Amino acid sequence: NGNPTATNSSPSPNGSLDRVTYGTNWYAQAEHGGFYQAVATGIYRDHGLDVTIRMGGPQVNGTQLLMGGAVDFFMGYGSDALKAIQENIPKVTVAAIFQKDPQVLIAHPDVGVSSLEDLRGKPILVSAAANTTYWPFLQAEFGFTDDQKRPYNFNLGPFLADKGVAQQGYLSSEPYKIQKEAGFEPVVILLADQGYTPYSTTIETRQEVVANNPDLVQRFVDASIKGWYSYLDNPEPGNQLIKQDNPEMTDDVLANGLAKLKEYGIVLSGEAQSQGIGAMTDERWQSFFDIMAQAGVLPQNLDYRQAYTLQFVNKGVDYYKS
Amino acid sequence: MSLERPAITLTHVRKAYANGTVALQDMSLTIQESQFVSLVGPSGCGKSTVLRLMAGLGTLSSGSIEWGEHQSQRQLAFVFQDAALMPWATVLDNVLLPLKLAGQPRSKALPTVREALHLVGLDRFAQSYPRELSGGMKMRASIARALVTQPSVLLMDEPFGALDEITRSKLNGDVLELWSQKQWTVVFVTHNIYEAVYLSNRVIVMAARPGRVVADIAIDAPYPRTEEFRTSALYNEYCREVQDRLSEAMEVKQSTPVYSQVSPRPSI
Amino acid sequence: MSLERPAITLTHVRKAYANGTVALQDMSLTIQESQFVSLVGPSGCGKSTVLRLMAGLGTLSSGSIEWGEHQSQRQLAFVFQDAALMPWATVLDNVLLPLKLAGQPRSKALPTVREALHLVGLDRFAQSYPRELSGGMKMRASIARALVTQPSVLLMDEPFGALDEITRSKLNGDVLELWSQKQWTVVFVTHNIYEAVYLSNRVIVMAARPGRVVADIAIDAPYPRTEEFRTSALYNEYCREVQDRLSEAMEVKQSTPVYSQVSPRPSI
Amino acid sequence: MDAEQKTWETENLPKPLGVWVKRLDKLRSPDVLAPLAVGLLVLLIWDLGVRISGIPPYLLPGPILVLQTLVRDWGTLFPALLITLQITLTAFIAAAVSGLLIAILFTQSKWIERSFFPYAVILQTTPIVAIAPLIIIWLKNNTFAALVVCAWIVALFPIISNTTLGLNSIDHNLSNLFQLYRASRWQTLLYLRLPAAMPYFLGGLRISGGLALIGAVVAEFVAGTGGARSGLAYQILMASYNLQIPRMFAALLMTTGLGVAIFALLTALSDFLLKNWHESAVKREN
Amino acid sequence: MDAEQKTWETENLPKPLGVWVKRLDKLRSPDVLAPLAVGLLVLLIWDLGVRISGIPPYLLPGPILVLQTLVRDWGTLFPALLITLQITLTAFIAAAVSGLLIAILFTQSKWIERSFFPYAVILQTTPIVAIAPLIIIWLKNNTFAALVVCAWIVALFPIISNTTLGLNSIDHNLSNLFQLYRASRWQTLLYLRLPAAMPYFLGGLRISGGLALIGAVVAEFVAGTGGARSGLAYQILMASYNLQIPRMFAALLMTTGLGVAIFALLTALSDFLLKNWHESAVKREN
Ligand SMILES: Nc1ncnc2c1ncn2[C@@H]1O[C@H](COP(=O)(O)OP(=O)(O)OP(=O)(O)O)[C@@H](O)[C@H]1O
Ligand SMILES: Nc1ncnc2c1ncn2[C@@H]1O[C@H](COP(=O)(O)OP(=O)(O)OP(=O)(O)O)[C@@H](O)[C@H]1O
Ligand SMILES: [Mg+2]
Ligand SMILES: [Mg+2]
Repeated sequence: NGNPTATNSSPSPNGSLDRVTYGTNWYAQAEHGGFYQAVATGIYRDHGLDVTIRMGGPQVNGTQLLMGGAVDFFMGYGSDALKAIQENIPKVTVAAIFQKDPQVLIAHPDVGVSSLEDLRGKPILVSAAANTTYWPFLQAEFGFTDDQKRPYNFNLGPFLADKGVAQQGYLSSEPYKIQKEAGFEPVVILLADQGYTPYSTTIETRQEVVANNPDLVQRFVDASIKGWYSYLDNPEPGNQLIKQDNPEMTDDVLANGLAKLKEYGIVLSGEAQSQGIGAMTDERWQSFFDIMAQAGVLPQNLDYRQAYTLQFVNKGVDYYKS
Repeated sequence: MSLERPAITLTHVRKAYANGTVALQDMSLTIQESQFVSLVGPSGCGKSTVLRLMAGLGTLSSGSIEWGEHQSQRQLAFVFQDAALMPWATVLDNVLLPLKLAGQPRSKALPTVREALHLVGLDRFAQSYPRELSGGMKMRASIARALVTQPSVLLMDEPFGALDEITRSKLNGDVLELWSQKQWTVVFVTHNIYEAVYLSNRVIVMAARPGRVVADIAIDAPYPRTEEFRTSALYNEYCREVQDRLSEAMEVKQSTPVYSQVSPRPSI
Repeated sequence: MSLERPAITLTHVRKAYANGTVALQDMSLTIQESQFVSLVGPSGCGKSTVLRLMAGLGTLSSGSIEWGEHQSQRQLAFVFQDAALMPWATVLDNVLLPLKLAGQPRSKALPTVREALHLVGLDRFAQSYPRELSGGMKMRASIARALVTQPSVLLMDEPFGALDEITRSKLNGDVLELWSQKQWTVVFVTHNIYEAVYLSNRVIVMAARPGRVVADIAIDAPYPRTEEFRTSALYNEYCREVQDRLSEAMEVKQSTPVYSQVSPRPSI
Repeated sequence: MDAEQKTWETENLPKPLGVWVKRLDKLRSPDVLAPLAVGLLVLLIWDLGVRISGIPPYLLPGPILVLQTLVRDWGTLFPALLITLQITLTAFIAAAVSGLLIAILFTQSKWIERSFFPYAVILQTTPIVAIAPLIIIWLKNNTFAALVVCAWIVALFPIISNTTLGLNSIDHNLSNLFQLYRASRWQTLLYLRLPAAMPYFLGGLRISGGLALIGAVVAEFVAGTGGARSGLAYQILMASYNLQIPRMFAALLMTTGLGVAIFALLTALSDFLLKNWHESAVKREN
Repeated sequence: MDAEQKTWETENLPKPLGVWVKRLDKLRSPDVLAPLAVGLLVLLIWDLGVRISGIPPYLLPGPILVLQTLVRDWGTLFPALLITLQITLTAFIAAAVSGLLIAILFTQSKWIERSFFPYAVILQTTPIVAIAPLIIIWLKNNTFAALVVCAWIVALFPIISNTTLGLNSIDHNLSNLFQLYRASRWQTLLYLRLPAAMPYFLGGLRISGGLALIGAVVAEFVAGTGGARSGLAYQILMASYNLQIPRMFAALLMTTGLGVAIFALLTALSDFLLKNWHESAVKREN
């Protein structure tokens, strides 16, 4: 059924579209805005693509879905991409929408916490996945220990119930909910500002797709990036679709999400400002790899370059705006 | 023998089961202390029902059952029509049960249990499970269980039906001896008319559907009953009378002809 | 009557249960076609075991059981010692079972079933469930179930033990009539010596533990057996002989004294 | 036909009418009233507990708040309930049928049972979350089917286990009887084993009813749905993430309410099927 | 003492020796060999399937790779197994005891059963994920206790349900017997209801054994923290996050192996306890 990897099709002259599925990492939200925008405004269609967005969820294993062919492109994460190389999984990152990882730690105000150092030795609610991402970094760089960890199930109750604990969060999500539901502004520490520098909300695909159908990849990447520019400009069409997929999403949360993305330069900072959204550099990949290798998460001799290709991005802002 | 103190009194007892079967209709009956009463009657006439009701199992539809002052349902033993042994317990533990329930320590109860097992000839099967017993052996275990308590009232529902004549005869003698020693009140269901006459003070003949008393025959013969009684004309007379009453009771209700060749000759 | 064609032949049959009980030891026996054979013996001597083995239920420890050419286990009917009714089925469906298993359509089978139910006097209880029956009624349902098939061999394990004398007598007559009509081979376990003698060509007396044949008494009296036979000296003679053999068999194994007052007088 | 009647000894009852009056009456019977009374009591204690301890609603909302939320959000919660119900029922029926068939297969020979029962256990003890991706990939993108398969896996084992036990617990005398009358395997199954196993099978169903439901919820967690065709799990998760705890409890209330309803139905079914003979359902009179 | 012996009619067997020989022999019996044979067959098919279809190991690793990984990572997986085992056993024993007690309570009166059974269902049908935060808060920082509570909730219901059914299925005649001898409630329970319910209870245990395990795994998913004292669930999750699919399968293999072992033990226990009387375990000779 239109598996794009099977045929080396380019934008078909007879106008038929390539069917492509993009798997996200969570229920639809502002952080996915550009992709929805590209669907909503017909950008994908203009690039000869018929894109279905398949939402993720708390326990959905996206890499397996990608490698099993249930999705063609997947919303990946920097450290994940490196681990795939270690495990000989032939997937490759072709674009990085978020220059900064929106991962934050959140603490109660007025308990004297203002930096990561202050959290040392304090109980922190972290999700299981953190053990393979930022937690080893925090251990290596800030002396956090395992017995600080408490389980986090994306429910704010335990945090609100105990002033003594901190918790992980997503920049655009938890802080706002705390503010809204509990009525106070928590202390928010963006890990990306503390030396934790993975790309995130990337576009991943199978290596074979890159090899056999680079044109399709290029079209998807281009269209997605254009979608993001469009979303940052006027999120309304994308938001409509988001709310359709995730009826529980509300306008204020979407607005807050977008505001935070802009405020912290999550999408548009660093190279993205000149090379365009989605930009990646070898240096950035290398420095992140070094951090993870230092933290002991990855072996020093890993050929991390296989994890990504710069082939489809860094075209410059004008390329996307034209 | 009997001091004419009522042990169990049934007054206008009626029992209808939920499916509509009227098992007993307007049954009145007084059983005196220390009497040995046999109940005979066609299959399905309500003998078991009466016994169960006497024992306090099940509810009356109307009427009442009263126990004499000196009697109580507490000192009751019951031999059910089917052996009703616990499949998970050995014969020994099955027979021990009433004593255990009465709070006797095992060590104290064991000799009594062994004696009862010996009485019914199951000494060697104390450690067997019910499924390893023959039909008659199960029934004997059940009888042993009834005898281990020191009942003042003993209700037995066809206890010897599954036993061979010789074992049956032996147990008849044993029960009779125990009865005269211990002054039990016995209500005994049997299909064997000769057994009924031989053992009892009184034979009650029931008719079926609805179950009711159609004859109440006093057996006026002294105990201990000897071989002489068994061959006496009186004995024959009683047997014939019970037989006739029974035939009458059945002919009234059942349209199928009853074989008339029933021999009047007694036997145990 | 009998054409002396063997129907069932037991040769040196031995049966030891897993718990070590030797139920049968070196039992040899040939039952002829159209014979009416009664098995008597003390409780627990292995009568049920023999019957089950004949029917192909269970394995022999040694020896063999063979069926005659004209006979087969296919045309077998069995009345178990306990009624063995399916609790989830009505009396009608229980009795219907063998026909259903033989593949007869229900409509064709129903008249046969009703006839059998009538024979045992359960017409009115066709739609009752086993739990709503008295002990004797259950047994009668079980008998009806055995009779609905057209068996050539009928094995009955104390079928009438739970029945009153009159019903029993009636069923005795019915079975005898059916037997002479249909030339059944019947093996009949009973505790009633008089019944055994009255009904059979041949009475086999067994002794207990290990179960074995101790006497094989041919009852040479013509059928149909009349009231005359029942009051004859010959009948009495046979009964006494069976009784004596039985007493002997029991005295050998059992140390408890057997009551000697057993009356020699016959009865059904 | 006379033989089928017991009229002359049956106490006359106007049958059809009586039955219906009884059925309606049942709603006012202790069977329904008792748990309701306890339910009210529990709600009261819950309410008082929340009030007195002053526990904030984002940890444990009071029952009144939950009910208000339930009423308010009925419009979104109820369609979600229907979807969960659909998954649950499909999975449950599949589990009942396949569990029964597998149990029957198991009892055809000790060998089959010994060889394959461990694999049923493997199915039971494999965390859904670990094999969900495989199921999704295998079923391509048929999410409904994937959800049903997950819930089915969760619900299957109790039925197999209980039914096998039941099929192996047939009365020895009856099995002899069937052997005697040369019943075929199929006949023995149909007329002996299945009826005898019925109480166990129904017991298995009562356990699996709840498991199918919880399986449907868990499946939605691991297979990821959302949007218009999402079930209660999505509502629970979103409410939890959004810290709308009263709403989460309202959704939980619906889940458990559905669970209780399924259980009550299965219990009624069980009582109906066994009322004529099995000790657990028969009303004994002595 | 003579009466307890049946020596003269018992075929002589050197008892103590014979028993031990038999026990050892059991390992070579079909009970063990049959599932092993099937297991090997399944592994073979799995291996061939993976080879022929060319499915990559990060989707479905072949059995040899999984076993290699299991051996290689034994040092980290085995301690994790022990911790999961610890949680499972604690939760299982707690569930067995409390389930039995609750079932006993239920059968003390129809009223209690009617009133509270629905609440047992509620416990069964509440997704652990949703109430895990409450449990964690409630148990403060005792993670082990929180995990045990979660696993206990998952394992509880089948025991309650099956045992209640068993306690209600006692033979009518025996219950009459006990009534007659004026057995106290307690005696009836001890000597009649409990033994009679044993097959059902054991059936419940067999279902709950696996559920306690899966409950322990799920509990760790939602309430576990990882680190030194983490169990198999953590290993599964991490392997999955780290995309080490063969390792994930090795951990899954351990889980299911543990499940099968628990099941086999419970089956053996059941056979041992019922061998003397219940049709499901007795070896009938005719
Ligand atoms: N639980 C029950 N439900 C409905 N009817 C019943 C029940 N128990 C017995 N009956 C009916 O009540 C009548 C009397 O039964 P009962 O068992 O008292 O007879 P019985 O005299 O003991 O017969 P038997 O000599 O055959 O044992 C029978 O017609 C029987 O069908
Ligand atoms: N399943 C079994 N396991 C062990 N022993 C058994 C089993 N069945 C019967 N026995 C034993 O075998 C012997 C013969 O039993 P059987 O049932 O054949 O006796 P029976 O002659 O029919 O007695 P009854 O007249 O009491 O029915 C008895 O001692 C009994 O204990
Ligand atoms: Mg009776
Ligand atoms: Mg017998």
